[in-house]
Amino acid sequence: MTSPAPKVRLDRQHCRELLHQMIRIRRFEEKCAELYTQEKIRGFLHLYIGEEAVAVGVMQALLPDDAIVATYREHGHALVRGVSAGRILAEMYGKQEGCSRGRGGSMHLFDAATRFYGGNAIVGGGLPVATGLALADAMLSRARVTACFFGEGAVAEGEFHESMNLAALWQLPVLFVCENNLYAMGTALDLSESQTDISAKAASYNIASEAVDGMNVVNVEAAARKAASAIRETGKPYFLECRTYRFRAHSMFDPQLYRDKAEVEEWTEKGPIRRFTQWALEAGELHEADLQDIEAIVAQEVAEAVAFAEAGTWEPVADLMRHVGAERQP
Amino acid sequence: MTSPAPKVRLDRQHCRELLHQMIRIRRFEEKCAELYTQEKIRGFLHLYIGEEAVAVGVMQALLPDDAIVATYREHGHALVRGVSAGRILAEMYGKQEGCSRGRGGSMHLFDAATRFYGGNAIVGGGLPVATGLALADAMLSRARVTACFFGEGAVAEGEFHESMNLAALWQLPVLFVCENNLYAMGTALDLSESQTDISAKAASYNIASEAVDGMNVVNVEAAARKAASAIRETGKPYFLECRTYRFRAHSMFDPQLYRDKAEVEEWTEKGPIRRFTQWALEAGELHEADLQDIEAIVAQEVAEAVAFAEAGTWEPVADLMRHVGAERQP
Amino acid sequence: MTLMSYREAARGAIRDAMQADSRVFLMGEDVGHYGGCYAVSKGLLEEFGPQRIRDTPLSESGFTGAGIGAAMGGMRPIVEIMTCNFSLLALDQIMNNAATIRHMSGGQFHVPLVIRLATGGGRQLGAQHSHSLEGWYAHIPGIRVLAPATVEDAAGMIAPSLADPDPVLIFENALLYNDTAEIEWPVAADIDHAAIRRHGTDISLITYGGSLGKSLAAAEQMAAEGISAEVLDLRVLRPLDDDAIMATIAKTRRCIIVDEGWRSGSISAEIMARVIEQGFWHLDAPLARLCSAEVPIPYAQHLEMAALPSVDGIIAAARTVLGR
Amino acid sequence: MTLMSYREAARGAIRDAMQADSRVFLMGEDVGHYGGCYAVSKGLLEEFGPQRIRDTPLSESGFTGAGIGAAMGGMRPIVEIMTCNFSLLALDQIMNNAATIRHMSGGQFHVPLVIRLATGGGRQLGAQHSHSLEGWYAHIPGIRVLAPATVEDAAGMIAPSLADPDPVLIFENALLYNDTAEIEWPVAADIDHAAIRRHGTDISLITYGGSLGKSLAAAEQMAAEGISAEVLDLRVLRPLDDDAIMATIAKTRRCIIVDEGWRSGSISAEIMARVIEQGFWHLDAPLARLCSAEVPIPYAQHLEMAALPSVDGIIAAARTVLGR
Ligand SMILES: Cc1ncc(C[n+]2csc(CCOP(=O)(O)OP(=O)(O)O)c2C)c(N)n1
Ligand SMILES: Cc1ncc(C[n+]2csc(CCOP(=O)(O)OP(=O)(O)O)c2C)c(N)n1
Ligand SMILES: [Mg+2]
Ligand SMILES: [Mg+2]
Repeated sequence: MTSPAPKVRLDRQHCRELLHQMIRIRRFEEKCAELYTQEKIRGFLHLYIGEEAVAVGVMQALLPDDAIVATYREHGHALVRGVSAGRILAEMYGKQEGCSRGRGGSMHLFDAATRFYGGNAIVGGGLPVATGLALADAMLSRARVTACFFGEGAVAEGEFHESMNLAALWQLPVLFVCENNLYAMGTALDLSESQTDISAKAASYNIASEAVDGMNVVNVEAAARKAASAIRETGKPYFLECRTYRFRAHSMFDPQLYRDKAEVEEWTEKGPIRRFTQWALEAGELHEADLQDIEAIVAQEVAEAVAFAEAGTWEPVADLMRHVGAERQP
Repeated sequence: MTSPAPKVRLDRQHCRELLHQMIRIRRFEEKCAELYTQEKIRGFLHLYIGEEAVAVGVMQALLPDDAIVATYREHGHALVRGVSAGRILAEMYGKQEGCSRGRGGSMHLFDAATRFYGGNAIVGGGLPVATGLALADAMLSRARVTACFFGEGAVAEGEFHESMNLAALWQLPVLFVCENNLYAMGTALDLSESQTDISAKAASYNIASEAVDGMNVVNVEAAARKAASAIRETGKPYFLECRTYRFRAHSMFDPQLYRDKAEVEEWTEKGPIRRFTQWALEAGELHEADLQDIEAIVAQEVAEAVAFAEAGTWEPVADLMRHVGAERQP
Repeated sequence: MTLMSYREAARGAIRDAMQADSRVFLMGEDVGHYGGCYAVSKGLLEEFGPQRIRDTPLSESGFTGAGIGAAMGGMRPIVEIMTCNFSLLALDQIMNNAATIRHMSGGQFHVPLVIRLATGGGRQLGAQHSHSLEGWYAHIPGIRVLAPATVEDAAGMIAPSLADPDPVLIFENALLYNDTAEIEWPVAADIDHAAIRRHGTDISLITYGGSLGKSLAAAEQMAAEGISAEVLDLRVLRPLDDDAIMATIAKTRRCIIVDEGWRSGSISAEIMARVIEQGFWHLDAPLARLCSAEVPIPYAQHLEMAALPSVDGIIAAARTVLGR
Repeated sequence: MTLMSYREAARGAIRDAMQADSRVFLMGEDVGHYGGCYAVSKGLLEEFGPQRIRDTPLSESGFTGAGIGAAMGGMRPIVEIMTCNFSLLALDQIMNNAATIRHMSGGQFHVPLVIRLATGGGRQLGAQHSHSLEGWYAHIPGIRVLAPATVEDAAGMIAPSLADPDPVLIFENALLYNDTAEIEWPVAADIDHAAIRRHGTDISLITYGGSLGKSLAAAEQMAAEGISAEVLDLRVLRPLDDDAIMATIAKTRRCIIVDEGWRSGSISAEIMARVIEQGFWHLDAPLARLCSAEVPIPYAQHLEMAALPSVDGIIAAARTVLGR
């Protein structure tokens, strides 16, 4: 396996790929929101809309053998990583064709084939696990990266602190990706951190760190490539703060009392899809036809995902007690 | 109540007081060690010998209304704060005349009269509590300081991180005193922290911080006075790292496999009592007679403490269930 | 009488307490600007300001410990841990400090702290967000554990909890927040006793929190079949109201415990043990319990429903106990 | 046969496992340079080096979670949490990750992690250092809970725990570390079944861990009075070996459960509940249990002794049950 190059090669094909991936997430999640109101999807649903550039950019730097640990806001990560839209949606339907057999739901997407270790709904809870996955790699001398995504809200948790220290102390190959969207539910960053420069906090553990415009997919990709190749080379952790924004409510229950419409609009202007599209068109890397193409492909993918989820089946109730422990040979 | 001056006034009386307090701790604990081998004291016994300058120095900056939160290595703090040696020793005997009625033991000295909030044996467990005591002061507009003592080992705990952030974010009047004695049980600082400059870590929370020679009682006092008056003035937290060393084993069970005798001897040379005595004698602030005087007074105090503890009584077994909850009026 | 929801009842009681005593304040994640994860504290920030309706960072151990310290420092904090699922992060502070400081200090210090936590499953939130831990917490000496199951108790338990000199944990089942009832304001509730919510003679359904509604519904359906079920709402999980438990059993001589906790080591086991210890082992029928299946709660609706106690399950269990 | 201590037995089994499988490693506070808080791992750092005998910072949640990740990443970690008192800090990782990931992932991932923790009171360590939480942990689906009470089990349970594809918690009562016995090496023990440690006919003492010795001593003393007590060592607290429990009760028809956990919500309540559920409610005498008093464990020796189950207490309880 050859490592991804440490630099971005922004040719036409790659531009199209980046845009395609971002639009996949966007359209997929718009459909999810719709399905939620139809009660096809239940529980908590956290949309990633507005933050697509982060997952798309970072994933470019990862290889199949790398691992991913994400949060409850992980549809985008799973999609870009290669978990099929159909299996993700079937999961949200609670069907056994879902990527977690319907046991996990939106917040707990898992996929062994792509080393996608969830979907963790305890804020901060994924960080120690990611650290441990990297510890296994270090002990087995495998030059792999474990990418760990989390929100800026997680930074206040003790588990953040303990994980950062362990990863730095033991020099473990973790790519910590902080998706700083300025809010943890309704709590603004300056109400949760005495030091609001998150990447500066990372540096205090002696971890190489960088803050990047998380609304710019190329910037994210460039930073992630640099980070991942540093990790592969040194075995040490790296911290990437991606400054981004969620356009939608925290979950489907959130009346968004804590922020102005104007603020949301301002950020929407800077939207990662809008901005990249504009740039790519202007630069002549992409044409209107590409956009139409992408939208058509994505629309079909989403439609197929819905069909797949609809056609999915319910695991028999008799199986309730499965997957609590290993099935024992009689 | 007038605040202690922000500067040390090193006159003869004060020099004698500092030395007296350090020797009190030293002789008291030497007696404790002896009583432990006699099985008068049981459980875990953590001696502070070698670190006396920290408690003695810091306490000079505190007023009666201030609060203290300490660890399982807190005999010295309790003594200097004004809990009587007799009540402390009776506590270690398990007698009801003890400062926690025999319920707490060496690791859980408490004293309401001097606002001594324990004696916490969970590493890091006292930090959130101290933060909360300070929160009460802030909300009730009381210009008090809560001094929170903990070892450098606690710095790795999530509770450290959460408390530092809360105290800084909410601007709470906590004096965090890190007793950096280089080891957490047998784990050397560089095996526990990726960033071994502890006071630099504190700064990453935007807390004013300072490292001080913890073997020099005057330096500690000076730093503590500065810190405490800054806290009283601004209401904000302050972090003091006191670099010190424990001369004895971690507890009475520790074979000290993790460090050389030579290292211990080197530090013993720099002992806080030895050094301060030498200086005070040379500077003419104290004379040999003072030393003899102090030793005699302390010897008597320790002897009286032993007598008090020996004469103490056992709480009736019938009272076992007391102090689980408030006693209800019938 | 006022018609209000469980949510409004809790809010009203918190507001009253804050108006009555300036030492009372509420702190927790998103209690302020967001309006409360379950909207319990909606509007209180505007009314009381950010000092007393205090949004916290995501630091469960830190702010719970800060609540303990503030309580010892003279305040009367209400700490909201958004859900009991996250309270595991604060358990060291709860068990090793809140529950022990009075004892370790020989009675010199005490911790008048109220912790409110949402609890329970049934909303398709998956394994990490569907714990029912109230019965489990009831194992810990030094704390009081409450499970308000009615609109009245959602309000009425707040003031006595704040008056308690020791830590009180109030587990609010999240499915109840939308329940409504006509209640008299202000509400006076005690935090010592269980309450009979339906009188009956053939069998006792002993339950609490989120399972009370199911038990009442089951009792209603059974009535149609001529079975008279008594429903006892425990209300207080620690200390348990043994007298009330024994009284209903003495009356009906048959009993099912309905409990949303996992079966093994559940509070229903404790109740069964006490019934035996207190001499009721010559009942007319064995004690039975209906708990959650011993599985991390699955997301899929049909599986989740199968994992939790249900009205049908209660009726079936009752029939078995009654030999019908 | 080799004479060895419980401590040496645990060490020997860890050493064997590390020699047999390069994926096995030990991590925890002071397992290396200090030689292990209870000297279990003494000498192993020299033998296996700091990669595999890994001293951790004081970060219980962090390194327990790292153990979970490492296990999923292909290693076979043994995480030592110095004592169960500190495990509260790691409970989120244990309950929300270790115990649930297999389920949440629909069986795709599993966590072959072993956690060892010292447990128990009786050493005058006070309220924060004397918890007995093994019975309490046994409430959690998705984990296995072991309580080795003998030198043989201290050794023998390690290998099968490492072979278990799911998380196993091994609670070692700290008072047992100095116990010695002649044992056959290597030891083969299972982690599924309870074991009768003494055969008897009049009454069953059901117990585990630190209370086994007390129960055996009580049985010995009762034998002098002509009472024949059977002693069942549960060994495995989750899942409980119901067959063994029911078998001994079927035989003696009288039973006391001896359990160092706090009484309310203890595993002894669970055992009583199961006995009733499984049809033994027409015993010749009521089931009884002897647990710790519901108090944070006090420091003073006489109070601590009074709080914990004692040999005399067991005998007195047995006499009551036997009506003598
Ligand atoms: C330990 C814990 N506490 C509280 C919650 C409830 N909660 C879920 S998401 C969230 C906000 C997290 O914010 P952030 O980490 O910034 O991620 P974002 O949602 O913005 O992506 C909160 C408080 C939780 N899931 N886990
Ligand atoms: C949470 C927790 N983990 C582990 C322990 C066991 N333990 C007691 S003291 C100690 C070392 C603490 O070192 P440090 O904080 O540097 O304080 P020092 O003993 O050096 O004063 C450890 C590991 C504990 N008491 N609490
Ligand atoms: Mg956020
Ligand atoms: Mg230290």
